[in-house]
Amino acid sequence: MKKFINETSQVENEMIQGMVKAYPKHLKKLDCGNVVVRATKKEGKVALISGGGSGHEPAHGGFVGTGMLDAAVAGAVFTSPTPDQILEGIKAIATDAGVFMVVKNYTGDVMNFEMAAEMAEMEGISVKHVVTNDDVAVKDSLYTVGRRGVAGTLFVHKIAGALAEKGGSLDEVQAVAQKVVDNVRTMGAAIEPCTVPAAGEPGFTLEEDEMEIGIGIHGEPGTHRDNIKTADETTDILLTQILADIDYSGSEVAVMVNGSGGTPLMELFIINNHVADVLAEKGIKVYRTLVGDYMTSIEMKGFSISILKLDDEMKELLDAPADAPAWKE
Amino acid sequence: MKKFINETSQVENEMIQGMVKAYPKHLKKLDCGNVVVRATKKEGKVALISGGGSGHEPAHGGFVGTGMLDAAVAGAVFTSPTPDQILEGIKAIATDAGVFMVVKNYTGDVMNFEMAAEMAEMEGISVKHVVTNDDVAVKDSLYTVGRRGVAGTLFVHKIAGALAEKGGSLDEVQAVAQKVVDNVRTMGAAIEPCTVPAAGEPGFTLEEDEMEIGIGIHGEPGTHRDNIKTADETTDILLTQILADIDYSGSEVAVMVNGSGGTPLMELFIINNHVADVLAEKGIKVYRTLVGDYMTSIEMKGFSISILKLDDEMKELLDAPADAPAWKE
Amino acid sequence: MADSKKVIQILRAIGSKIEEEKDYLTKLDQPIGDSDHGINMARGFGEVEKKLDDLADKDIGTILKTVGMTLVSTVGGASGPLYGSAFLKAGMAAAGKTEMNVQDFLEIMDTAIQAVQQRGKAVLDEKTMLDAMIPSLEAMKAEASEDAKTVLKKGVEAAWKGVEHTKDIIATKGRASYLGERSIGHQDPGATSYSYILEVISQQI
Amino acid sequence: MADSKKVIQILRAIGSKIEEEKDYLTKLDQPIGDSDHGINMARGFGEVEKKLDDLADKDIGTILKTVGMTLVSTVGGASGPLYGSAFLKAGMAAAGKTEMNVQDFLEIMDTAIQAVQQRGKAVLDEKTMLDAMIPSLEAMKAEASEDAKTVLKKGVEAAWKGVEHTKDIIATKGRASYLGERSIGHQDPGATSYSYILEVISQQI
Ligand SMILES: Nc1ncnc2c1ncn2[C@@H]1O[C@H](COP(=O)(O)OP(=O)(O)O)[C@@H](O)[C@H]1O
Ligand SMILES: Nc1ncnc2c1ncn2[C@@H]1O[C@H](COP(=O)(O)OP(=O)(O)O)[C@@H](O)[C@H]1O
Ligand SMILES: [Mg+2]
Ligand SMILES: [Mg+2]
Ligand SMILES: [Mg+2]
Ligand SMILES: [Mg+2]
Repeated sequence: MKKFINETSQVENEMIQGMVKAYPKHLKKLDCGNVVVRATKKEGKVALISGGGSGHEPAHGGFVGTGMLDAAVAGAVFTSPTPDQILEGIKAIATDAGVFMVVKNYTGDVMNFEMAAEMAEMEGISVKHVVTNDDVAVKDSLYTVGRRGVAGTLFVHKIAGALAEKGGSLDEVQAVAQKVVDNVRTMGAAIEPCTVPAAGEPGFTLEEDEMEIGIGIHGEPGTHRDNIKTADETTDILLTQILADIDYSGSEVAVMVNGSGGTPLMELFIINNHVADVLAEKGIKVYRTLVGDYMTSIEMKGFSISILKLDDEMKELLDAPADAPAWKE
Repeated sequence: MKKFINETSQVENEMIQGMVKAYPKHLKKLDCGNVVVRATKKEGKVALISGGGSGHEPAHGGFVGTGMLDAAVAGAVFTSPTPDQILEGIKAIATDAGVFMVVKNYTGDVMNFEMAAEMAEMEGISVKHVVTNDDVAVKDSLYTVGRRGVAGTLFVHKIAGALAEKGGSLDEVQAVAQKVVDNVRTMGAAIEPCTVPAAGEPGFTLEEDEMEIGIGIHGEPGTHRDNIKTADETTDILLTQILADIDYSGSEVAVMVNGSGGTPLMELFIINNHVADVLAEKGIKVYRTLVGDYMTSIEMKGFSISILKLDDEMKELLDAPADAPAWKE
Repeated sequence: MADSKKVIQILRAIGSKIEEEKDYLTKLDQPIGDSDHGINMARGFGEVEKKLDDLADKDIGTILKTVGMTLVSTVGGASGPLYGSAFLKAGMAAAGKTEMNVQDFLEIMDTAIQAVQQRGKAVLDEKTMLDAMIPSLEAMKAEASEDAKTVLKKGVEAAWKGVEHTKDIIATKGRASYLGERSIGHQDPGATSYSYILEVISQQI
Repeated sequence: MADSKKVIQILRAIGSKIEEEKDYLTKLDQPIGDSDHGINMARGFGEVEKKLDDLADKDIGTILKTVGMTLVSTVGGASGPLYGSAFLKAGMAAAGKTEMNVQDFLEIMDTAIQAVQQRGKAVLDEKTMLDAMIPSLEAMKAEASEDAKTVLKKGVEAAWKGVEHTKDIIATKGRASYLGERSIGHQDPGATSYSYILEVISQQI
């Protein structure tokens, strides 16, 4: 394992400290643990909290700021944060308008956030939440836990965050968050694995000519392994699945070409070149494009494509001012 | 070589196309080649142009926008652009106020930009330039070509770009650019190499327990190889060299912890945690910190630390509005 | 069967076992999960360890509740709320007790396993820890009139049989469910960690 | 020694040779550079190749100038302006000529190598292409009264000797200079590519 780290047990802690020290005007760390909140609390608005395991940087701490999140809770690498940690975050940001949780659909995340919400409710804080599940690599059926929440979650942070900042009520924030969840789909692929520092070994292995199609953001296996193909061919495989899941035809969309941490921007742009061409060909109008590392998997060499079908409300909120370390508008 | 690319000969072209398609409100590509200019030309101001080989994304195209560059010229991967290509860029952005070139100190870059400037002068365009040379891994002596220009170059783009946007004259822009060059120093390290697509093989190899100290942004060797150390120890080695080169004591500085493309943000934040601690201990006040991929080396796993000693003028210009894809203020 | 002191001794032994099997449990979590189950469990039981000295003179209920709270607040992931809820509810069932017999033990286990079912909304044959928990509990209940050693021996056997069975089935809960058919052939980490825990109890009493 | 047709034939042969040695030249650029010299040169001479058909009926000056312009605008890096300037200036020296003898050739080479010195501001022993160029030119001048074959044979020998010499010295110009002492032991790619070019000329005339 070759990494620029110190003690593996200190990775999450030092990472959060380094983030807060980089952006002292934006961020503050709670004393009680790896919870990042806005440097200046904004009263009177619905407060947004999200989080999950560490290893997805800049998610989630990088999206704390005006127009986006109020708090981000960072668990151990790839491990959901604990209820008491989430509760501390909720208590630090809670206002009379209530607290809204953006939770990615993983058994661990859902259970821990739910427990935290139960505890917060007992302390008189109203809490609502949305569960994101944009990953079309996984079947959504009544007999499974449904799709995974992946990079599309960022659109929920941005759009729900903007509505909260504008003074939307807890119900309104929940409604727009759910609308984003209903309209965003994502799929990814990877050619090199990532290594959880505490594990010391890659989470999976791929042959020199192999890639994993439909990879999860924790290195979870996807739909299948395939011979490594050209960027255009790989992009086609992902786009086909995404576009089959929602009818995007004739609509305006936001596109996110998200890097997994070890993928150079050069390759993300090459991918976006083809995404743009394919969507143009299909008559799907790209309203906004985001290219870069938003929801990573430590140093995994992979990427995902997210496509969000927009309406006027979502367009306005997507463009609304934001000032978080990793998203400025 | 595992990469998300198509034909290796199309890498630069598709990368630039993908970038321009991602940011159509910011960027436009010239028909004649891989030159990116602002989508809307701003008249009456000194026009800034920079560039170099491709493979440093988001540099340099990502820094074209209000308050920063007017044009970025992208050569083949790790290869300086050609004079005629640079000349096209100069002609596309030239105004009566003149054109200012930000050139990194490499024999190829210097010669190609100089030839382009000679050609532009023949067409009646006034051109001045600065050569950046912030890499303290390399000795600056009368008998060598001097230090390399690396990530500190971004501070020149930002600060000189802000002065140009405010209406500074060509001489004033040159003066402030030179002031940044005189006050910024950088040094980097790497634990995994990068592969130029057309070469198909890594530019260097490191053993499982080795790192290269003082690595260049094209994978050029640095001062020495060393056993891989903790992030804090590696950071100390780089900081010691940087802080020995300029007297920063008691001053305010801007810090950039720059990723080389394959380094996860997690590790960059861990590094920044220690940079912040060391500077605080030494009584050097951090005015601003930037953490992320600014000047990469394709997918190299490495990082650099840049420290810029600020004065009031540079502070104001660093904070001035900017709206480029990779730098918003 | 066991007093507070014994319970603490057992918890200490569980901690050692989990630490010992940390890498193996993490490895099991690789093909069908995210390679952290052993790390999560070891982090949690490591924290539990630190609290045991202060619990020496407490009743079994308080001990188990403290373990539950510690697991909830340090393990994270799916196993944190699951094992955490199990110990929390077990603690409630054992409230005030300073001794427990086989009957008490089986009731406490029943409550704990119900807590896992409630929190995780899973049933048998979904390739989770329940596939070791439920059969082991049933096996133990069937032998309830025997002595503690015999009861637990049956339970451990059934638990490991359940672990074996997880290899043959498709995961429909937890992270492994994303794999669908591809989850077949792999052993469930949570069922495995539970079986180690029961094994330690059986060895210690 | 050579007419326009011959010059074009030589340029074609240079293109093939560079393409053939592309990987080797790139490899030489790895330890002391950025692994692109062969790629740069092959890209440039590949473009030159495409223009040769249209140049068949032109004078040697025009041919060489076109080659120079093509190299300047396609090679990039350090070698682009250097080889580009060399051919551009060579073209000026050969302006109007449709035939050249050994004397002409040596004068043209002199001009070309001076152009490299002007553009790159380097001198002998800085571990650059000049370490093959300057000694080869001197060796050829010393034999100037001999026939073209003999002159070139001497030049090629001296060029390769110069290449060998680059292994022993520290680079003080170009990308390799960043290495200081660590550049010792490595052969200069630019000196090598020049020696191939001279070798092809010597074989073709
Ligand atoms: N809904 C559920 N009910 C019961 N057990 C579950 C459920 N979901 C997951 N598990 C158990 O949790 C284990 C995984 O735990 P762990 O790896 O620590 O958490 P995570 O999956 O969040 O990384 C699985 O092996 C399985 O036994
Ligand atoms: N100042 C200079 N004068 C003469 N030749 C030089 C100079 N700088 C570099 N060179 C030559 O250029 C060669 C490198 O060319 P190339 O790899 O194509 O360019 P770059 O170094 O920009 O990648 C070196 O091997 C050396 O022979
Ligand atoms: Mg986990
Ligand atoms: Mg080069
Ligand atoms: Mg797990
Ligand atoms: Mg080179």
